[in-house]
Amino acid sequence: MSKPKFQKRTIFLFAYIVFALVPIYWMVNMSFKTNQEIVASFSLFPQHFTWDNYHTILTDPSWYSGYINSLIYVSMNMVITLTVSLPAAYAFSRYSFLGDKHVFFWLLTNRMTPPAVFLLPFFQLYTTVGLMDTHLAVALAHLLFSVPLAVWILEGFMSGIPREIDETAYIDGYTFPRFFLTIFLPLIKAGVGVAAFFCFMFSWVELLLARTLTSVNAKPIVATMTRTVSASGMDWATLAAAGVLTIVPGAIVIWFVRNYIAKGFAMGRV
Amino acid sequence: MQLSLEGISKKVGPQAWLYEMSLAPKPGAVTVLLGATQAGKTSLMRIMAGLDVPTQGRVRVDGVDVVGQPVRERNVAMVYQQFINYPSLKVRDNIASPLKLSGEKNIEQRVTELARKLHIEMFLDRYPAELSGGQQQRVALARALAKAAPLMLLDEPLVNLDYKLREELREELGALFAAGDSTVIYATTEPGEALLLGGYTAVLDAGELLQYGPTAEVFHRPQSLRVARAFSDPPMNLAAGRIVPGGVQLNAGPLLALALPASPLAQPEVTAGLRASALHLQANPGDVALDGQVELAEISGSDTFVHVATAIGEVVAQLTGVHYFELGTPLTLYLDPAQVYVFDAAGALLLAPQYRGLRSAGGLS
Amino acid sequence: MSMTTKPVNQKAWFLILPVLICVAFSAIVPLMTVVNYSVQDIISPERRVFVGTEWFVAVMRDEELHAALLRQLTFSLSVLAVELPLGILLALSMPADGWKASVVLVIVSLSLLIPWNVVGTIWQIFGRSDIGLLGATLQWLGIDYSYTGNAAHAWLTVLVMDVWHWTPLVALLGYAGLRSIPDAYYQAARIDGASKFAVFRYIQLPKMRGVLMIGVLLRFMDSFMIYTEPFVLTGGGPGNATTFLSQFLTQKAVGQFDLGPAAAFSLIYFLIILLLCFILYNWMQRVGTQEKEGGQ
Amino acid sequence: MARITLDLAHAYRPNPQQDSDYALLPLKMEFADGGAYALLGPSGCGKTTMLNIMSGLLVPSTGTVLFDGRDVTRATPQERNIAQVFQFPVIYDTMTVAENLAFPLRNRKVPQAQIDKRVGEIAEMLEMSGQLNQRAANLAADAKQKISLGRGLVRPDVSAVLFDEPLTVIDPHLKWQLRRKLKQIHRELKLTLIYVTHDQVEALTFAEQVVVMTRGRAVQVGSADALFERPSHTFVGNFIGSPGMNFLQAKVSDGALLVADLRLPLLRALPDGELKLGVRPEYVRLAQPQDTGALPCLVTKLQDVGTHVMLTATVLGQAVKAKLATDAALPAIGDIAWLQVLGTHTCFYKNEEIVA
Repeated sequence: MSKPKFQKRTIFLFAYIVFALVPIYWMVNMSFKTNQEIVASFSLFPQHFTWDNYHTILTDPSWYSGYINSLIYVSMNMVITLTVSLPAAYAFSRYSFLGDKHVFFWLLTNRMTPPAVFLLPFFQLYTTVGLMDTHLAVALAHLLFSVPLAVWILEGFMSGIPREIDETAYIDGYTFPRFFLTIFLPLIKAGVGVAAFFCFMFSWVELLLARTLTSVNAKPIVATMTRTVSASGMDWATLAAAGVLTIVPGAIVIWFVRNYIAKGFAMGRV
Repeated sequence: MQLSLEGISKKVGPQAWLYEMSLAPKPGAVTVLLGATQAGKTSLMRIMAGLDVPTQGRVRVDGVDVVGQPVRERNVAMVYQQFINYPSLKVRDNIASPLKLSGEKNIEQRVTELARKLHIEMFLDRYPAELSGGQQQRVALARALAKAAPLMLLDEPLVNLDYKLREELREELGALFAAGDSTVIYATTEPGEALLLGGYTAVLDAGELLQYGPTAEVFHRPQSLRVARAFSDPPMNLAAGRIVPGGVQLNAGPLLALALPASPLAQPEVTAGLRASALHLQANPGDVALDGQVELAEISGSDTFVHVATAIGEVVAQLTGVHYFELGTPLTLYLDPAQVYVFDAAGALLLAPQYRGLRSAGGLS
Repeated sequence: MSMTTKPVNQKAWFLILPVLICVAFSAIVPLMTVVNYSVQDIISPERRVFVGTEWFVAVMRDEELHAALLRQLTFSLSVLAVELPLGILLALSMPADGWKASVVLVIVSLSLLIPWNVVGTIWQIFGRSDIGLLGATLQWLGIDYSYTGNAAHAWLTVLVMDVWHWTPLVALLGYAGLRSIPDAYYQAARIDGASKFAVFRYIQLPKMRGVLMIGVLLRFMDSFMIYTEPFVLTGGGPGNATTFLSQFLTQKAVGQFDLGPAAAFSLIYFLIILLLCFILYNWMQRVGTQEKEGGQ
Repeated sequence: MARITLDLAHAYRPNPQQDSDYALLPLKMEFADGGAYALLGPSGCGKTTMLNIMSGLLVPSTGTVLFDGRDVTRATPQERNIAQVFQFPVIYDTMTVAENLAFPLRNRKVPQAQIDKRVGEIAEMLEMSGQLNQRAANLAADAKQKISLGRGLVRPDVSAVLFDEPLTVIDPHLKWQLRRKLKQIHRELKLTLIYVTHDQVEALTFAEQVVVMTRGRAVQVGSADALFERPSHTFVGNFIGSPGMNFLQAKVSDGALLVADLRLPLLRALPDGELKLGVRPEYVRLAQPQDTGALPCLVTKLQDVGTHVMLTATVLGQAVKAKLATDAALPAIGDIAWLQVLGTHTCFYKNEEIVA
């Protein structure tokens, strides 16, 4: 719609994309270098291209277990979140009931709570119930952020579906579960996708809780990395490679929800 | 199946959507709920369907109180004004869904048969979203008919369609209703539609049930001014007047020679009502003349509706065929006093043009 | 259109029960513990003394906290000042549809999907003057740049990092807002002979207002809780230059392990956020209804 | 103001093959300066496409658009100096009513004094003078649409004002007043007005000339009575009037007209071969048995439509509808009624086009 300004805008866009990608590129670039090269010479492209760093990560259990752990608790979190959020979202979008507004608001507040606040209590709580250093612990802790978000996004999508469809179904004789699974769910596929995406996003990127609630068995990759950092003798190359590998899943997920992501952001208001 | 609403009313929060009313639609016939938007048609229909519960009163089906009974246990079918189908199901499965749920056999055949009836057999394997509005509504109708429910509710099913499609579909619906034996409730805002569907009509206005009876009768003998106003398109022309010996004297207007019931009224103030179709351009003997200025001539093709500013206020005349009028030109309309309705100060009908029903002169062959 | 408001149905509670249980487990119980701690002095797991509001008073008086709070506010406001206009500009320049749109969308959202500590790591590497492109370039330009040594540099780097990390959020919100504007508006504007700026000023900005406001509040709050990125990048230093509330808190809680004050502080912190959240929520209710009224 | 000449075709897909690929089949058309026109047709008939081509929002895939003989095929709406009112009210939420109305003039750097004057006039005309300083966002739908109308009309020098189903969002009982406004405005401002709608009442009421369209074709251009009395295409016959025209299969051979196995006299010269006889329900009359031009029809339905009676009958499987006066002596359902279908109002069609 905007022919003349088009030029200026593309230039800006291009500039931003550069700004967005260069730091990432730099890490990628580094991940293909050897530590010696990193420290010794300064170059825009790896001089002695090497896969070693990735090789170390994918072979050394202390590294790759981190990924597996992360993926496990992230998926757990996603599954739990969706299963509990779908009915709730439906309730919020379709009925009004005692204190609905307040509950919704209260859910919201959790999304806004600084993880730091819950650090200690979580530590205590999970130690007492013996969930410490399990995937479940992290998954549950992350519910705190993913559930309100999911409910919110799903509610937005569901409200876009005319209530008459539900009524028609009941008139036709559908039971609620059957209607929900066979008719309703297919209509909000997009919403579910977006919600899942945001669960992934928040659970995958979160460090503070994940690190505090785990020590060995469920240690997430993000934690592994920070600890490598704090351990002196900076292993830049491996660190970079590890970083690159953490970006990959995210990039893949985005690609799948790309068409809904903007809509999702607006609806869920993140 | 005999549906009967007994003293039901619906309140939402403080404001009342339906005032206490009782209604027993004629079984196996079409009952039109006629009323402007917000008149309470939808609320009433949702109570009949069991989607809402009345604040007070009973809903009986064949004598059994069904208030509070879940919808899926009621045997009703409903069609909305929005084209409601299951977007994720093919047309075929949309129509089949109620049959599947009630465990019918030879579903395939029933579906195709219905599809043929509604002329959508060629779309059976498409998704609703790929169809035009008219076709989508046909699918919805087919699904509703598939249930063969004894009670069928249609909430302004044609309102969102182009008028030609509306004509077509209305025609077909009429035939389908006549063919089936279920009780049909059909909500509409258009008096014309009510008349074309025939059957019975219940006139609703501002949450009140004003009159129920055979459609033509309600049209020709509206019990009150409100009914007359609601059941007239274009709106009935109204003029204030007084009862005088020999008829009704319109304020600032002519005297209408009318034979009114002898009983003297408390207040002589009355309202005279005249349908647009009772005004014409040529004078017949005994006609009263109305001089005025043309405000606008609305042409529908078959008819022309002239809005004329006269001494008794703005009146609309319905003339057959196409007529042109320049805005602002003077125009004289003629009316036959025998066509006038008279309502007393309270709005109750005093006098209506005589109505014999259709005069059948027997076969001319 | 349908004049039927949401039907009242208390059974709906059963549908939200699962959520309540989950969140209760991971929210209410911990919160109780915090409250519990905040009013006791825990000398050892066995010996605890009720101290009432003592800790709260103490925390309120804590100079360090005031400093941290001030730093936090300055930071959050600067974040907004940069990310909002940048985000809008970005939203406006993103292609409306086609494969280009998809690609741009993915690239832009990428930074949101990077683990927060990795964000830190990226910039840690990127900024180092010996091995990082940014650092090296700045050095080469003759600026003695060091985010570990120089407080100002550290603070700026954290800011730039946050901009890099979160501007896409604002952009995507704005983008969504833009997409929701019906074409008729643009056509009408063309026919009315409106300039590009007029279109922005009178159509796009008003229509984006809702989502952008949300973006503002989200960014403000999230930046208010920022922890991981600076922790990895600067560890809060040099000195306290980049020690924001969350980190300050964790230092207290985990670092010095004096639970009472930490808990008390947590609650205060929580209440601040709660207040912001309240504003946000009402805002969205308002915007929501407005959108419905102004709906086409 | 301008005379608009179209000689074009449009297809949304490249290199269209058969007719169905076209949104607009090749057509030539002229809209006189200062005339009031309507494009009438069912949804998807191409009327909006034609409108957008005239306004310059769309460039036809072939052919030209001329304003007063000047080729503007590729000119933008601004260059054509056109105004358009859309189906849904488009208003600038942040502005007051007055600012909304002034917007098109402001953008064209019209001196303030002139703007105020013009806005005043238009507001007067639309009866909105009272609301000039209200915020447009808080108004009702019809008020908003009035503003859109106003913005379309505010420029005195527009070459044409195009309306795209502008009354869709207006309450039925408010519609006729806006129709009246439009007619007055047309009379007072003498602008070229082109009005797209699927509602026959709107089209016939508003326009001096109505263009009836279907499937990308303009099948007839004419005045209301022409469309009613002499529809030049069966589509028009059916589309205009409710119910539409009755059509009966007919055949002309050796100087006689064969309808439903009856030999009727030829009123007018007709080409030999298969024909369709078209007669409007308004002109079908009850006749005596054996009257010339009358057909024996089986009465299947009698509807009291209040103002008249609708009689539906069939003759050899073809339906005939007749609008009869309520006080007429009516046959009963199941009777054979003789219906007069031949008369001065009867039209004849050969493959859908009128021949006499």
